[in-house]
Amino acid sequence: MSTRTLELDLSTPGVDSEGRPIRVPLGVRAGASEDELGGEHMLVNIGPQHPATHGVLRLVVELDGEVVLRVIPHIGYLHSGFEKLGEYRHYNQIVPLTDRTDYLSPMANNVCLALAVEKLMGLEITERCQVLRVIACEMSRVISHLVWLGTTGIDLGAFTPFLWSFQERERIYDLQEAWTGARLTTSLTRVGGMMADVPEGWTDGLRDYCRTFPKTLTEVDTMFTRNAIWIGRTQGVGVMSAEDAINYSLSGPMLRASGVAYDVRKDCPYLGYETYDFDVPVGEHGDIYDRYRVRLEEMWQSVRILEQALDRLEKLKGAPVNVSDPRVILPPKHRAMSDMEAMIYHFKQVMEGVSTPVGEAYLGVENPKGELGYYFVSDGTAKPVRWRIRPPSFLNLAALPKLCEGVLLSDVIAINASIDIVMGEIDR
Amino acid sequence: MGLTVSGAVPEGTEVSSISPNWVTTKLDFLTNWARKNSLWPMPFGTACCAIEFMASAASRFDLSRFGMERMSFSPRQADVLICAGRLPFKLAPVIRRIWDQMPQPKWAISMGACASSGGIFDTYTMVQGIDTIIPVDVYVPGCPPRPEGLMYGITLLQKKIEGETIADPDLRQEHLVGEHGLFLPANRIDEISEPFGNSVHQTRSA
Amino acid sequence: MTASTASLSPSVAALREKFGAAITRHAVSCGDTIVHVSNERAHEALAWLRDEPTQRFDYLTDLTAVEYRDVERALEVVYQLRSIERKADLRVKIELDKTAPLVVDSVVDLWKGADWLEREVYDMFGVRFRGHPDLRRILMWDTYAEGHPLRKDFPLRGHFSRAEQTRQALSANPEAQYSLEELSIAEAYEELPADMRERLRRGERGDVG
Amino acid sequence: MLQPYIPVMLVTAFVIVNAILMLGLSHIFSSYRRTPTKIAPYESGIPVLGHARERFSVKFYLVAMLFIVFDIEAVFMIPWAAAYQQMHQLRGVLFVEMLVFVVILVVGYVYIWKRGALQWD
Repeated sequence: MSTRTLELDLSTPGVDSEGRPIRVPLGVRAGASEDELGGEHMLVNIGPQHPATHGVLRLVVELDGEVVLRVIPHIGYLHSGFEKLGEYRHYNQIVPLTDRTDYLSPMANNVCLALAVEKLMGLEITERCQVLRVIACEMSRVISHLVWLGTTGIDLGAFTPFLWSFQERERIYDLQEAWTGARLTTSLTRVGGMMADVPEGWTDGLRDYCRTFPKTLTEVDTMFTRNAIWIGRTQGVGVMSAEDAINYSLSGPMLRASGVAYDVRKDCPYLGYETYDFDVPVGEHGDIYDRYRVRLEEMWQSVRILEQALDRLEKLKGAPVNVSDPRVILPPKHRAMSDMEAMIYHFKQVMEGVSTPVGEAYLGVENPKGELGYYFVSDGTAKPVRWRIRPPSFLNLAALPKLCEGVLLSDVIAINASIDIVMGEIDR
Repeated sequence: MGLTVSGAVPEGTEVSSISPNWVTTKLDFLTNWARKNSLWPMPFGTACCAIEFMASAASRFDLSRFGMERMSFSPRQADVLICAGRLPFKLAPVIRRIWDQMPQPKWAISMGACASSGGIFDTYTMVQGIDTIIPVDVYVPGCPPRPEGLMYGITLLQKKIEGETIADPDLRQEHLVGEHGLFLPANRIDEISEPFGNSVHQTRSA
Repeated sequence: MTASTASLSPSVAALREKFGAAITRHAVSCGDTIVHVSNERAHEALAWLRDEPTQRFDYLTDLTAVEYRDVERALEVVYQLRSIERKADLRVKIELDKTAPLVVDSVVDLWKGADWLEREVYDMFGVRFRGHPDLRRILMWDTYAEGHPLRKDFPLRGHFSRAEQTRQALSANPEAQYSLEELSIAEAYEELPADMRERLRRGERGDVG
Repeated sequence: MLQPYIPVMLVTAFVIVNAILMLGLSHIFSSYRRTPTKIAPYESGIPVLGHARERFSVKFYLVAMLFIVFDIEAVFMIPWAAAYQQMHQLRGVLFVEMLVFVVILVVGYVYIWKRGALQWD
């Protein structure tokens, strides 16, 4: 953080007695003596409207010539009041809100919400629904890493991987559209089940994808991994040690690239992840190159998980997707029309939503950006008292000032790209 | 360009000083043809619509068929400001400043329900439609609009550009923020931002 | 949820034995252990939880605040802790009386990740953190004068009319876009208009308090 | 007498007319509306603080000067190479002239290298 030597009191930070802001001595790099020929420091805005900020992030960079002394991020430019809106919604109405927070992996957010509410209610979901949710999570991981790959490539000057990755994303968008009807705002899950089962022939489309997608991965691998420019720009840049990574509460590829082998799917498994065999890539230097290698390897592992999940889906051909409890999930239409009790449940659910017992539950899920956590506090009514989103990229971005001290200005762009931020989730 | 603040021009007034003759119409055709087919977008991408905007700029829905693949992130070379995504109040002065810094002729596309009307975010922090901040030419509905929807919006804008003429100075007016700090009169903004649909009785939190 | 002792985390017993009265009560909800700590000794308990070799809660998963719908119930600051080697979770809560000023000790010296989390809790709930290096609003702009949005008494669409909110947003001047630190770095103090300098001198920065 | 220069004059005339046409037409049909915000500097949509005329450290100026010196050296070589190819009988003299020129510059290059002017940070 900004190495500040002056202790500012709480009420009027930074203003001295006669009112001029206190001239804060600068955290100049250790050893660089303030020679008299040195230039004054310049304040540059890498502002909300900028191609390299992946959304509306604003970095105020304090420059000495070309060397960055301090980066002060300003966020909140996309604050949309999600958590306030959540308190005015039933649980199933919050599902459409979740895919607008992290719009790069919408299905993973829907799954996380459903799991958190089911943990709050102590509900057991069916086997087929678990496999479908694993498929949704892993597909989201692939498309989220593809966007990261494309935009980081553009930031560091390689345009073609952007087109390759978006070509592959379109193929997954077709699968998502066939399943949920929407390319991006999927609203896939409901408390206790899914909005719909996968249509006919959908699994063949996904199997075909799993077969041909690795070809693009190898192309990107040959393009980047031993590319002298890529290595020159990323190795040894933005290094984060393991202890700092834990202390800064980083999560996901940022944490694993620094050598901490912590993955929520392995450490506190959910959705039956312990029964799938996949391994977790862990870097050792914690620089941008390791984050790239970790994310690339994670895409290979996701394809492996998808294949295993598809085999299980074949075995669970006719199994039910939704929980059979009518108080939670809308009963099937023919029963609702014929049987009186189902109609009452149907009516009660639509009008008053699903009410949850008093209590609170926090559930962390391994999202592509890191550990996404939903913390629900409920007072027995159908609308949560508090809906807290634990945003992984918010905490990963908080480490940016530490990573960018003393680097060159162009490295700030590379480090910011390597953190893989999505502003909808950071600003909520 | 954009909506003139004073509303509809009263009937019977002299619209433009130069009557359209052979020279101006041919010149109009030439400039409009050039402007229409080389619209350089300023992608003001904030949220989910920005991802759909990137998808429409990528190789499958290729925006360069309309001559729009040159994304200009600086307002100085931009022709059309595409606000792709929701606009919080903290970003309102930024979009206003960028719109003012774009040279004439300039147009604005409001992509997505959140940019056009605040969408599902009827909250304390969301601008209920960017037309209360900047003049907008084409509204593209959808959440997010499919790339085909955005392209339909772009073709509508191109038709609008075809109908323009150089002789009419009123088209290229700069609609600045008034001295009382608002772009539209206050009652007009309240009328536009009025909650509608099920947003009206959503404030029951228990 | 029945307070099944089976899933009660062993840390509760260790905490009770170490801090005694400071641990007001503990509970189990949906399988997670919750410990309520008194405000005075909270920082000490959290430091102990992090540094104690048997506990080693070295990862701060989340820091947030919860305000309940019934007015007399206290506002809670919630720390979600995790020990990475022991794969154990613990939720520590501090209850703050809403009538008294909401001030809590900052834990930025224990976990660096808490820096932005605390700024967000201050921005959204108005809870001040003693000892935080740079307590400013993080999501709303600095001169946001409508208060703290996530409080239950804050209406969903904000206090002012939409036109007033638009006017306030459009008239945001440099002082709302830059922090005091950046103003001093750019030596731009002379360029700011007189009324803004006056407001800066009085330290009144849109802080409804 | 002016016969060999006609093509050159034609090209210059075309260039001048073209430039005037483009600038003139775009000036006539452009609708430039000067407003205070439009002429303000653009910094990603945020009002700019401070001024751009900061004092820079001297190493940027040094690199610029060195570049100019060695760039002009390359510029002088081009006409020399063209002349060298056509002059068949004087090749030895031309070669020695350019050799002296290059050696003088190499001495300068070695000097600044040893003085560490090329050391960047």
